[in-house]
Amino acid sequence: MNAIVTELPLLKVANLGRTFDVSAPFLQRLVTRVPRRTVKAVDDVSFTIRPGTTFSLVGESGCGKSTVARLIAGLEKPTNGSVEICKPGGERVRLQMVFQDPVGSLNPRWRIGQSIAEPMAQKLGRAERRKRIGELLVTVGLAPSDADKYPHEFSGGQRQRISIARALAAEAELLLLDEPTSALDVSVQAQVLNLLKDLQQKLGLTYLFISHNLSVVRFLTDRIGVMYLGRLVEEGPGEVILENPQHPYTRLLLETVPDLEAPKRDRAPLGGDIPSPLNPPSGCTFHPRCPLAMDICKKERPELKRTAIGANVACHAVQG
Amino acid sequence: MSQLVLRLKAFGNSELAWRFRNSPPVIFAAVVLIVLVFCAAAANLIAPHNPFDPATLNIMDARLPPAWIDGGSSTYLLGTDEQGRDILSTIFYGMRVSILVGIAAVAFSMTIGVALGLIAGYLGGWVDTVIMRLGDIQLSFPTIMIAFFIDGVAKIVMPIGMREEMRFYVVILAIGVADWVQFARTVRAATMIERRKDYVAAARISEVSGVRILLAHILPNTIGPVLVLATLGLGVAILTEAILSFLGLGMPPSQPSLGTLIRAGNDLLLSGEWWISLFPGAALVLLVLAVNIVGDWLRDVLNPRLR
Amino acid sequence: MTGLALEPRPTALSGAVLDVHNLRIEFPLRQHSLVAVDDVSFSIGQGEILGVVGESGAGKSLTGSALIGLLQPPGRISGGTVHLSGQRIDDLPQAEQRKLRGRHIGAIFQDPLTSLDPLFTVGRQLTETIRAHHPGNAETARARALQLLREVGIADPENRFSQYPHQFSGGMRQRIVIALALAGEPELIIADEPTTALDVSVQAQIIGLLKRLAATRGTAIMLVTHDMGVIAETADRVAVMYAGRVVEIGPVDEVIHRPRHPYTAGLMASIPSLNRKADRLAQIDGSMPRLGSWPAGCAFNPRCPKAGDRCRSELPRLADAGGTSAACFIHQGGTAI
Amino acid sequence: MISLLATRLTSVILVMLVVSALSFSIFNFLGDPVNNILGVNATLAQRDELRVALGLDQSTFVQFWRFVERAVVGDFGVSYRNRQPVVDLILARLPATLELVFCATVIALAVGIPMGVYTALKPRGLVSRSLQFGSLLGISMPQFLIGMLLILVFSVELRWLSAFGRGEVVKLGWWTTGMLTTSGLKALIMPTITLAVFQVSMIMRLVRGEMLEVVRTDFVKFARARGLSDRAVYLTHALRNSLLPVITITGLQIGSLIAFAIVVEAVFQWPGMGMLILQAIEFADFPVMAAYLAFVGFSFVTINLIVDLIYLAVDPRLRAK
Amino acid sequence: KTLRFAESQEISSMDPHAAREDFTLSLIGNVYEGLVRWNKELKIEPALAESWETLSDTKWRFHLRKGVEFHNGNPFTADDVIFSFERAGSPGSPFAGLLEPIAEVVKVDDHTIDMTLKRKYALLLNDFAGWYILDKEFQESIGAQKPLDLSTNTGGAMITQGIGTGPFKVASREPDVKTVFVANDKWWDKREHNIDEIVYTPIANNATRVAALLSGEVDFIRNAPPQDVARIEATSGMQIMRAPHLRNIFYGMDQQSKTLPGLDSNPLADVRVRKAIYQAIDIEGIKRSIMRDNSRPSAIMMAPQLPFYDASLDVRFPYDVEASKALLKEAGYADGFTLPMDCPAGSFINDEQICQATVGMLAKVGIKAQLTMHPPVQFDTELPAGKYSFYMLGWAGLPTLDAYNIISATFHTPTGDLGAWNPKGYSNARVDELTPQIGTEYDAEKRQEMISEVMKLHRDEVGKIMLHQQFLTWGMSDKVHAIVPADEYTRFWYYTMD
Ligand SMILES: Nc1ncnc2c1ncn2[C@@H]1O[C@H](COP(=O)(O)OP(=O)(O)OP(=O)(O)O)[C@@H](O)[C@H]1O
Ligand SMILES: Nc1ncnc2c1ncn2[C@@H]1O[C@H](COP(=O)(O)OP(=O)(O)OP(=O)(O)O)[C@@H](O)[C@H]1O
Ligand SMILES: [Mg+2]
Ligand SMILES: [Mg+2]
Repeated sequence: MNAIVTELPLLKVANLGRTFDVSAPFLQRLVTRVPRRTVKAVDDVSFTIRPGTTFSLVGESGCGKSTVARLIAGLEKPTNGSVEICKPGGERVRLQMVFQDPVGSLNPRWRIGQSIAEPMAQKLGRAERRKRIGELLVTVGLAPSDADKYPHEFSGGQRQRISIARALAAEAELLLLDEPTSALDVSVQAQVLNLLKDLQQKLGLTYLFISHNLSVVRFLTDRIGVMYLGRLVEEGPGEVILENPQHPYTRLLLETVPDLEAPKRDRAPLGGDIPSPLNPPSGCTFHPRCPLAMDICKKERPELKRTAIGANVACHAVQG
Repeated sequence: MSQLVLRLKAFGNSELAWRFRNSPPVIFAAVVLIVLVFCAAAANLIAPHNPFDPATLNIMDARLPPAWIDGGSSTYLLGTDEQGRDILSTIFYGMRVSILVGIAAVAFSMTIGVALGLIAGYLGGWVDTVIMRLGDIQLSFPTIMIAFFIDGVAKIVMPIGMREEMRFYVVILAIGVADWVQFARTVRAATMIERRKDYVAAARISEVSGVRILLAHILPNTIGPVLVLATLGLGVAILTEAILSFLGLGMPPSQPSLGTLIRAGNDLLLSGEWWISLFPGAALVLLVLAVNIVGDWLRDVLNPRLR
Repeated sequence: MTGLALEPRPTALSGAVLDVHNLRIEFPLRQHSLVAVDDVSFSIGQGEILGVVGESGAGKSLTGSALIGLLQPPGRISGGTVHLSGQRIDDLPQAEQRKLRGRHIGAIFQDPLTSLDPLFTVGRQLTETIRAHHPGNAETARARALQLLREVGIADPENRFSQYPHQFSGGMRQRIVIALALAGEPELIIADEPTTALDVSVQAQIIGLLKRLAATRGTAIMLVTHDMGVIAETADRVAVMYAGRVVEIGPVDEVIHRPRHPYTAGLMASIPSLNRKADRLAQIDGSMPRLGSWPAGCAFNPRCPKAGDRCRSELPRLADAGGTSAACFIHQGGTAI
Repeated sequence: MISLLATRLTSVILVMLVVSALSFSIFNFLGDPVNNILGVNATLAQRDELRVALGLDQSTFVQFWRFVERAVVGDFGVSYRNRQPVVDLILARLPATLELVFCATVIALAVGIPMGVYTALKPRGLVSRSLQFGSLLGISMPQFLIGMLLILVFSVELRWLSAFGRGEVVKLGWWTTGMLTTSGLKALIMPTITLAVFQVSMIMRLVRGEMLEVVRTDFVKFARARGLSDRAVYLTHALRNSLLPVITITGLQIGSLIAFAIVVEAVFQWPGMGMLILQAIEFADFPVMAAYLAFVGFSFVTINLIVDLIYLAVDPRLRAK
Repeated sequence: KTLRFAESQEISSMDPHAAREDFTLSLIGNVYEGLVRWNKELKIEPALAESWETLSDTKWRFHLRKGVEFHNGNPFTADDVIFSFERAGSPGSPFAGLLEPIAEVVKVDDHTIDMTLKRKYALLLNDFAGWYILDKEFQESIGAQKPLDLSTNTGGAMITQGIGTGPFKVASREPDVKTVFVANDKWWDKREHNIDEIVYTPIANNATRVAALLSGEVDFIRNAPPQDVARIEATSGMQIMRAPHLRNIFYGMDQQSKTLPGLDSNPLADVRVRKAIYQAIDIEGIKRSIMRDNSRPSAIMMAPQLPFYDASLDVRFPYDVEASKALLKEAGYADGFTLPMDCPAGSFINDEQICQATVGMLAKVGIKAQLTMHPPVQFDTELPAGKYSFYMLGWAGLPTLDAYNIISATFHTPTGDLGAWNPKGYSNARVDELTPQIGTEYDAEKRQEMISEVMKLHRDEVGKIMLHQQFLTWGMSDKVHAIVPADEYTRFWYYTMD
């Protein structure tokens, strides 16, 4: 525990919130007198990442994982809270992002060399640049000659490697990995995951890793944050959360994961569907699906509280 | 150089080239199109006469029938019109005007439409609303109305002597202005899809400027359907010019387009001097048909949704 | 039902609902034609769930489409036989094949969002399917439709009957798709990645539903998926496909825990585990070759750690490998190296 | 529903205002109607007097404002050329154009849709290929040429059909119809064909393109997997989904047919809206032009509204609130 | 017998005082009558006035015809004439200018009126032929006491109806579609025609109109385009009736400005240049190729059909390219110059083609004409405003049918209403001096002298570059027996049909 206190975080997200306006156009609202409608995609999320470690965000589709990443990357402006990325000296940290979709993350009309070169420092000369591209391609397990090819000439896994090379080209220290392997075949997924792990060890990179696949998360992560409907419901060291989940949602999530090792086990399917983020339930947003729901859950929003085993949990039913 | 050869080779082996080789009607249309465009482009070299040089016309040679008909002269293969202009040469020159007007009008509407579409799609919000409403209003003016407007304004704004020379640009403007909306809509839709793609996000994270993102990233990825639209639009533009000519708004008689020729010939349909309208008419239909066949084929082949 | 007779037989295996023998699917191209699926054989018994796994592009979906006669032209079956309940179906004329669809073979596709016609109510789509297979009036069809909706676990079917697809959530839509596949009471259902588009929590519901179907109705199910976890939970037997061929087929426990084929082995090892934190994942280098550029010999040889000369020249056929059948020379007399 | 109507109403007013403002700003460029009204022998004093009386001496803005003021109470002035209230004039011409456009659209849909479906389902057949070539020819021929050729063949040579006009018309209130008399129907044939050639080609190509895409969608594949008959799959599911864009384009086309009809109406001396605006432009008949343009703007928005309503009826996804 | 008639224009109103435009006046001249009318030979003859006499130079007495009935049965009386005078002369009426010389009209008895003129005026009767008399009682009953006022949305009662005394009655009218006239059985004059019904249809498109004639849907079209004349004549059952038209086509020129646009001088101010242009034009070529022989090259702006025509003056300067070049050289324009040229598109027969041909001919002597075609409405606006330097125009002298109309509108130096169609154009003090005298001189011999002098001056100084006199080519079924008067009026009461 001490280590956390002494070592300054590289990334600090405090009370981050983002609402999207999804209401009808102004004119139509005026005539029909419908109020504005907003979606709280991310609500009051706080966490920190220490340099050289991996923090994972997990949760169902639409719970706001990508939005958190986009907020950190500066692709969206937060409505609340702040994102601080700085090194001890206050120097800015370079960050890059690797995306889920291997098809969409590279411009199909650009040679991949061009794509990789884009975030590089401008002052680099032509030859120097080429050399660097070659090195990067080798780093991610491709050949320097691949720089002249177009994205469609590569498989999904190779494209993800190219994305990673592009991220490295910017000399990024913080990589935001938004489901980088979920579009890949398992055999290729292993390649990418291994690469990520190697790079972290070699270059001391810091990762924010987003996934809905808990097995993948376990392989890579140091800490895990579990999100539900825009909020962080549980956060803590990876081992603790996976071995000893406290929040009922985390437990359900773990239970429903199909597992090779324990097949034919009786999975208790999660009751009900994911509620619409347009009008989330009151109080604890998980209460309609929660087996432990109490009266207070409908009224009061639970705060994230520290538990004895080292995780932070937002649940009325869990003792602090 | 060898790069180019390689590229050409690559193109020769590509799906596109293969499908082209296997569609005889398209090959035929493309050949016709190339021949027509060549005749038009090289009109001043290959046309036997220069119908635009009034000093060479002799009114005594007017209304001669085609060479193979009694009374025809071998100097004028397809006969002459009422001014004594050689029909064949006039067709070449007229085709040049038609093609130029068509290409320029399409280029004009394409430029405007693509620019507005990119801006509307990328920025969204009220900019998008304004541009698209503008498009709606534009659509409620039929092309012909717009032509009347622009023509009318131009006639007043231009100094008297300039009007006829500026006519070319006026016609282009009239046709071009009417057509930008479909380009804008197409590009806007494509832009809205592209701008959400991750490669754009990646570029933004790398702090690439908005203008560069639009021009270097998004534009090349939206241009495919635009080019197809442009090919098909070319046919429409050439026809529109012909229709404007029919209503007296097209190219002036001193720089006749195919449309102008047909309009002039239209009055002679009943009089027995069929060659004056028939040959330019056939040239027009052939030209537009060839453009459309090629454009159509391109659309089918390039449509990713159909593959 | 372990081991499969792999020698050509004149008649179909009695008792099997589906029997596929040496299936071959081709795409005639410019000069030559591409063989996308070759020499695929398997059978599914009543109430059995056969899992089909493999890398993207391995030919899983094509096999499924071929079985219900919905190969997208110019793709066509160019070899092998398919028997359904003992009757040969691959050479039937179009019209006959159409009669099989829905009535004898049902299908579920990957994306529940796009499998339903957005312009018609689910009730309309259900009744039209029911009436295509069973003569009867609108009333009985409606009653049957409501029953089907109940069966797949849609609450309040009377109201839901007249709603449109977009008014349902993804999981419910997939259940409606299953109800539609069941409408003709087929003996065989081909489920092509039925849960890939769904969240884990909803995935569990659909898997439960499929399992129940096989158990209670005796429907044979061919379950195509990427996800080994799903296979492990659902399937009785599993076929592993690689580059258009079945490389290993056998009972699910055997294949998962004691894979014979190096590809299967690599595949299993590269799946990260939820329960153990590994330092490194075993990985198969390279990627599956693209259609049309398959290497000579065993298609897996460039990636295979154990590949020998023979693997590069000769094509291994599926053969018994003790517990499962595998297409690998290592298990056919150890002549690989 | 109400909200849709309300939004549309505001855009109707906006569009009409913008359109008429634009039209007023260019009137001065067209020519001086006074010459036409008074003839060549009129004195200068007379001309000036008339100009003042018509308000033509005022600034564009004042003229526009006076137009709006009067238009609000339904007074669009008197045509300089026909010397008839503009509203009466438009009402008198409207039926001719609408009947023509109606017939052409019905034919375009009735012929174009089946042709489109056929060419999409059997893309490689000889019939399909000829139909596609024909459709290309249809959109490559200038309308006035088609019209003149028809007249040449069917009026001059064969003497079967009338070269001009609407034939006998029957009055039903303010509406006049040529569809109840033989000569009226005969008169409709050639203009309708001329107008429909392009429309048929366009609808056919549109339907074909959409069908080709729709038959590749998952739900069509699934519909086939469900064992539905080809008829149900293609004519119920695929076609209905293909028709959504066809509705939009047909709507837009009906709007611009009013414009395209200018050429057809001019060739066949069809007393409709196209002739009206053409004559108005030739005469510098400003009141007619202003009202006509406002009307065109109005009909475009109305047609868009109808298209939206049809969309609502056809596509349940849009009905969701 | 029914005569089906088509022409490109439409009757602008059934109100004979609402539009002063020849086509409308020509057609409704079959419904309404004036005090006098033109006969077959274009001579004035009595109509509603039986006879007249001049009480003094400025006082005229008209004896009105007795027993004439309007179509509604009302008797025609002096009150109707006075009513029509006040109506047509009211401010805002297009006819106010025509009746301007008249100071007052006084009723002597029911069938006699006296007119007092403001000044001596020689062409009163000519003008009266185009001033039609309306029934006072009827006009009051429909509230049409005034010609339609366009600035207010009132009146309009005469759009589809009208009551006159003429040989035909309005039976029905749908503007721009069809107008039907039926014969008036109670017409006062002896009925020469045998037409029971006239169906008029406007067909704007030339080709369609000819097609309608060829297909037998109409019996009669005015103005068959020259190119279709041969085809119509060759069609069995069809004929072309040809006659010279009063209209002469010419090029007018800016002779006043110091410079022309794009030049630092005004070559057109030099008579040698004007003559050079004149001689560069191959008028016979135009006649043959473009007019297809349906024209007569003319040298003076007066048709032979007009009174006081002087054939001895009608001699053109010859077409002579060399002479033209020599003249240009002499004037200092050996290398030619560029000349803005403006033509109406569709106002005159083959106007566009003639202008184009002219461009070619001028090019041969080094003059680069820059031709602009204009829609007539724009042309008629810009021309009088003096915006053009070299333009095509045609003038017939209608409806007065007298040289005075031609001279005052197109020869006189532009001053007020005089010379309105001669902007910046020809100017000669002698012509300006003679013009008013021609308007007031009652003595025929003196008029002849003055007119001839003006015509000669204008011809010799090349005030305009004369082209030709247009021909009327009326196409019709050979069942129709029409007369083709040079003023292009359709006087159906002379027509018969088989
Ligand atoms: N630009 C936007 N406009 C409106 N709503 C948005 C926008 N971006 C995200 N949302 C909404 O915010 C919520 C969270 O979205 P987000 O993409 O962050 O989810 P996610 O956890 O990444 O899901 P997935 O696993 O499917 O990627 C969703 O309900 C989404 O609809
Ligand atoms: N219409 C077609 N034309 C050409 N090749 C095709 C066509 N359809 C499929 N293929 C090829 O056939 C091969 C097998 O495709 P299939 O869809 O069966 O793969 P899959 O195993 O289902 O993969 P996934 O897991 O991605 O669904 C692929 O390489 C694919 O590219
Ligand atoms: Mg996401
Ligand atoms: Mg698949």
